Amino acid sequence: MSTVIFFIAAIGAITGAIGVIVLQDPFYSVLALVGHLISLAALFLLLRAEFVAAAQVVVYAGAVMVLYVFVVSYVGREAAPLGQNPGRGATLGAFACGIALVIELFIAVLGSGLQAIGSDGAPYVAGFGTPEAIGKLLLTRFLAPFEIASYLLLVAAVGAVTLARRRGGLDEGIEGAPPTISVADLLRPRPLGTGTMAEAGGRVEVEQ
Amino acid sequence: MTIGWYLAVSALIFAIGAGGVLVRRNPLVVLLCLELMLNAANLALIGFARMWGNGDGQVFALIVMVVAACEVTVGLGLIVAMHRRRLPIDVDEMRELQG
Amino acid sequence: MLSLLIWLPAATALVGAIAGGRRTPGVLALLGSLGALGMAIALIAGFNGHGDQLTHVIDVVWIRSLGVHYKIGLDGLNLFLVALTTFVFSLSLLAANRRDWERPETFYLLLGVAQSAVLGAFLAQDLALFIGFFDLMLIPFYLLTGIYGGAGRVVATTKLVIYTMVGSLLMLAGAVALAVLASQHSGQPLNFTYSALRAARLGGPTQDWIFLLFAAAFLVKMPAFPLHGWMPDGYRAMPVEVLAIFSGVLSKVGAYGFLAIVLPIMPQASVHFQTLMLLIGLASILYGSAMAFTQTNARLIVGYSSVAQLGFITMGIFALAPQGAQGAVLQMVNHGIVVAPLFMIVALLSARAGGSEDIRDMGGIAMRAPVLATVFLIVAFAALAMPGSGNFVGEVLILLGLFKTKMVFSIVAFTGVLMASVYMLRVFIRTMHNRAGPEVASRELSWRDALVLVPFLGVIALFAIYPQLELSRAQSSVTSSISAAASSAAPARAVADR
Amino acid sequence: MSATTAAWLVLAAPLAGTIAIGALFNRLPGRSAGWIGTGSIAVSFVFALITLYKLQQQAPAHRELTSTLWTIAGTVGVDARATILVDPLSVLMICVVAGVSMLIHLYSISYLQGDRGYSRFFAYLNFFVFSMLLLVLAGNFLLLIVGWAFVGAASYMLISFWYRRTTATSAGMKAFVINVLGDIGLVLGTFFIFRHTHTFDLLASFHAAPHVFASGSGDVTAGCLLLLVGAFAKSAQIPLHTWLPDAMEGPTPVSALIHAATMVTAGVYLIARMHPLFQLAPAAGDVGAIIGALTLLIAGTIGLAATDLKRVIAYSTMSQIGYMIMGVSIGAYTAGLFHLMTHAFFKALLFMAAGSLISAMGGSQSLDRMSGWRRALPFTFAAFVIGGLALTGVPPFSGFFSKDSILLFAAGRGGWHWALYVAGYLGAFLTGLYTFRMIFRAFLGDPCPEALELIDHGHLFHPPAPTNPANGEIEDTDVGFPGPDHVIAERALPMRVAMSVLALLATVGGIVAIPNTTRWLDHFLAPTFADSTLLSHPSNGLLYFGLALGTVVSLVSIATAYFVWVARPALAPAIAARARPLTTLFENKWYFDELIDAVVVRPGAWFGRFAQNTFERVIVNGVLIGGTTGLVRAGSALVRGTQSGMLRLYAGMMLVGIAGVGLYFLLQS
Repeated sequence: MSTVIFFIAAIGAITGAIGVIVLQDPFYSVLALVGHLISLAALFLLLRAEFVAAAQVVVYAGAVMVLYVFVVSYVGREAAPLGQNPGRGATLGAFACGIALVIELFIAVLGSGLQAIGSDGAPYVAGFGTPEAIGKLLLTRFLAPFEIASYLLLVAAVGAVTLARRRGGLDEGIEGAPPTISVADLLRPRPLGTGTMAEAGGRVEVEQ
Repeated sequence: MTIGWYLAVSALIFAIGAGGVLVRRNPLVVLLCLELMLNAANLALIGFARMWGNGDGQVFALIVMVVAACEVTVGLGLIVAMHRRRLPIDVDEMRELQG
Repeated sequence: MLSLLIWLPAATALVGAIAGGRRTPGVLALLGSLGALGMAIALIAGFNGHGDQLTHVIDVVWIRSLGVHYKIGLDGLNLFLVALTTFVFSLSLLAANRRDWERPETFYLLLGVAQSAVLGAFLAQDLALFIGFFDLMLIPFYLLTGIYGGAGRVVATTKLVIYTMVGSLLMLAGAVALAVLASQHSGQPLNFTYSALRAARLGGPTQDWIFLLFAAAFLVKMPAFPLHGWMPDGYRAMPVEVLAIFSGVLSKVGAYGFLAIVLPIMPQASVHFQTLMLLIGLASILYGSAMAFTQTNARLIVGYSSVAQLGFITMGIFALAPQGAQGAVLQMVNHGIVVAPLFMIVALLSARAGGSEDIRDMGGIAMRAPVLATVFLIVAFAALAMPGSGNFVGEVLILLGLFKTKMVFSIVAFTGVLMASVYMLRVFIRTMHNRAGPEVASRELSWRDALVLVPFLGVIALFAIYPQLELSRAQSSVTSSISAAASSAAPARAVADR
Repeated sequence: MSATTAAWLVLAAPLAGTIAIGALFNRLPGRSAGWIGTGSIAVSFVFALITLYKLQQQAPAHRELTSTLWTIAGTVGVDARATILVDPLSVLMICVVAGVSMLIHLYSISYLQGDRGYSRFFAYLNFFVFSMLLLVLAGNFLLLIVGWAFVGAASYMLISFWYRRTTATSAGMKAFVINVLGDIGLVLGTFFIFRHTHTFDLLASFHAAPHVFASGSGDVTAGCLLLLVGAFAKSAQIPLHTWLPDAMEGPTPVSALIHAATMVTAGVYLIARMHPLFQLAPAAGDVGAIIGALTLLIAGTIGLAATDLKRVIAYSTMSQIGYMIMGVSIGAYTAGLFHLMTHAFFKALLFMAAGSLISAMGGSQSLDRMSGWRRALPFTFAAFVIGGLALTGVPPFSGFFSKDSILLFAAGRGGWHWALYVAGYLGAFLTGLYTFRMIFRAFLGDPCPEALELIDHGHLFHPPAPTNPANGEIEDTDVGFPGPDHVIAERALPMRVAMSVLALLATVGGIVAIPNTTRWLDHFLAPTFADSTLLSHPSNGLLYFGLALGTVVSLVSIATAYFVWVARPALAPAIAARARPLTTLFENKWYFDELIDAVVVRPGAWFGRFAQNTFERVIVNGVLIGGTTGLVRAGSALVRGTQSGMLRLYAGMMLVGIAGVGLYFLLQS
């Protein structure tokens, strides 16, 4: 049974991956990726990673992909034709690269001499991969990475807001003054309407 | 199924993702390809976790997902910013940094 | 104490950069430099010149696997060079504060970092650390030349980068080879400190090629003939405050490197290449002087005169006699306190000659500027090593040392003294005296200019009257630093005499 | 107060004067700078006299006092200390220097009035006196060299005092460079001596010298010859004399003080001071004597042909210093210094009188334009005649005794020194000839227009526009050129006082050493030169023969001059025409300038041009820079090709790189 599921899921994942790179319309690429992710989640389940599989479906295939869909529709599909012409040489080169990579990885995996690769893995212990087990690990052994990852998320969110804000940019600066970037800029209060965090968060009212 | 199969699938997906990064010119799709590669890595991580019966690999996978999410937000933010500035959404057109 | 001394300028400059504003960065950088100067003066006052031991040593293992130590220490050799550095930097910063710079935070931050790096290079007692500081100090100057330079700054920066980088890389290679071979030779673990490298005596041929690598780096830095190709463009392009520092302080790092690193660690090679180095020194003197009296750009005249002066210093070091080395150290300090005000005066002159630095466009500037003329005259006399100036004592010691070991070189080198009087007086007369040039609008030194120049005059006078201040403190360190080379030179000479 | 303390104060007074005048240069009203300058020298002179008095209180054997204030450079075997040496020689010198300087300062108070650089002039002049005193008091080679160079610098600054005259600045530069050459000779000579004595202290060197040097050994001879180079450069001896005539570009008091009375005689002092060394190097002494004799003859001949009033006196100075150098080189130390002293009096007097005459001429210095000034400037005429008689050596003027004592000593040495004796009297004849040629041409005959203006209208001639007498360029009277009141002549009281005192001294100065009568100078200097081994014992007969010969030669020369330039005015051009080659040679100053130009200046300039145009361009910029930059450029082009900005290419390269690294590890395992 598990073999059948494995093959179905594996074929789904690979097909989805190929779909991502082959389909011309980015919207369909995103959809292909969603399919790929769900297949992958099935593989995770087979590997007894329940929590990761759930997270994969909920966070990845759900939230992140929604973001993609938003952006694709925001940016519009006029960008799509641009991506159509990768060039023959590039395609061939990429293909060769991919093949070479696969061969190398296969050699690495198969030639690694790890006996366990040929097995089904360690004997199953009850509770492996459950949210409880993962949660314990995250809050004990991997507390620091966990916290750092959360900060990373925060920084990324702030960064994304700064990048995508409506007004001003790095190279426009204050009118008349030469463009300057220095450490000091971060600490200096800036005039209104130049796209500060405070504005973005709505804490400061900008008079239009 | 033995772990080797999972690793083989992981390798295939990784290679496909890598090829996609090389082939596609739309930054959105390039980002998707990066996701593919990250997921391939995740699969391998979880496969190894299963192999040793150790939860560490799964935690790693989770953290990779977090990193991927960060990357996506920043990447998409960049694309939106480019779009705002009416810049072409094409990685080959963005080459001001050439030497 | 020494760590504070090293890092204070960079730290205050950083604070200034963060604080921002048009004036604050400059003032803070100046304060940091003055603080360092105060500490240097305190160190001089408290320095006990007896014995050649390092004082105020800080020795922390930095990179254990590579044997790199964060080892800094003060001895008679670097004591006054540190003081010179802080002094010239302080006054150049003072001078820089009179002008408005674009992006002042960047400017002063770079200068602060540069000062810390130079101080570090002088105080380092570990070869890897020295090289780190040596390269670190070049970066701010590339940027300062590239960003704040005048016409032709791109070419100048390129040449500067290429020359100094090639030199640095050669030195790095030499240093690694030196440490590795030394550790193999002695069986000790890898160790980059001077003391460890000194203790491991390498074989002659090994020393020879490592010596050449080091010599290349230091000669480029000085600059010495024929490796001075970057100098004319670089000197023309740098802002004058930066140039004063570059010529006054950075060129000394090369000479200091010979004295502190090359001679003690590679004594046999130093003896082996003594004649070559003396020839380079002599060629620098003659060539620099000849160029100086054919140039018409006032800056370049001063620049080429530095080439000649550093030729003297090189010759003093490679006289391999205690007098020569003492003279060389004294001359390093003297040259620094003379050449920096010279460049500043050239800037003042050019401001009075419609912005031109060509001496053909000047003339008669003394008319309404008697004080400026007097200041220039005094500095020029000091620069040409007029007896009664500290430079003269330095030159006499150099030539005396040389006279004892290599008499012919000494006698030929005296022509450099004569030529110095020709080109210095030439530039003085053509700018200050004679009929006024068409664009010349003579006006007196302003108080703010005087504030910068007067301390220089004071120190020139101090060293003119009492060079012993430096000589007595440097004596034991200098003698011990050249003793290895001198003693291996002596038997060779004895054989030759027979 | 001990003698040494007084000597330090001798030094301190002019230095304080310099600093005071220099610091307050633009706040000093009227002529106060001049009075401060003169006052400080007067204080110095008083202390010099105190030093003299205190020294005389010591027993003759203990009249060599030293005093050290601090160590200038005392390290690794070098002992340069700020030491002064007070002995009869230096005390004689400080008295002469301070005394003559005081009078010339006094003269300058009026002479320079109205000049826009008035304070600067006195600051320089005081600095010069300080330097000169330092030079003569120095008890250490290094300090001696410092004083030696300082007087050179002061001389430069004062020659170029009117610094907008290009003639003045180039003359200053020439003087300075030749003086630096002399400094180098001095330093190198010192090195040769230091090499064996291992000390820079003068007395210690002298004491050590006989033990470490064999008489006539190579090093001591080389050292002394190099010291002679220094002395020749400073004292304008052939072939390093060309700067002195040009130095007449300076204001006349400067010529009087520096280029006649004091600085140029430093070479004489040097040889006298170094006599313990020179006695070990007889060859060096011979060279000095020969050069001195040559100079006195050659300078005399040029003086005959020169037409510039100040230059005639300058050549005369060279010639007279030739006597002194000759004297001290053969061991006639007392006589040489005696002549130095009397020469200081009468030559300073001559220059002052010349200054008075030149300003009455409205700045012109050409003898061709002067005539008939006797009635217009009687005081100047008197001063000129007294100076001229003393210079020519007419008894009983001071020059008579001093010159004859040198020649007498030469005769006493015998041997080839007789040649020096003959040259000396030949030179004395030339001296009378050119001196009175100058006096007769300027003061006798029909008054020139400038003189007529003074006689008829009672006021001095003012030129319509100030010009440079050397090349006729139009000038203004602002700073850097002579001031508007520069036309002063002999009217001012300070000038008259200074000239009168000097005239008196020039007349009676010989009294300190009249042969067989007064031996004050001999006794006074005896402690210094007691160890001299170069002795001369001329007979009394020789002495009286010499005195008679000197009298005859001087009187005959004056008579000849009168005959040629006054009684038969047509004779001079005729002689000049008959001896054309000789005249040309004299008028062109024996082509020394051209020789130096061809041997030193041109090759130097050529080398400079070669370095700049050819070497720097081809080797340094072409090969060294071109080569390295070419390499770097090619390398960077190679690397830059990969930096296409193509994101996908970068990604591909990264992949290939990672795969390569992976492959490496695979192959390793």
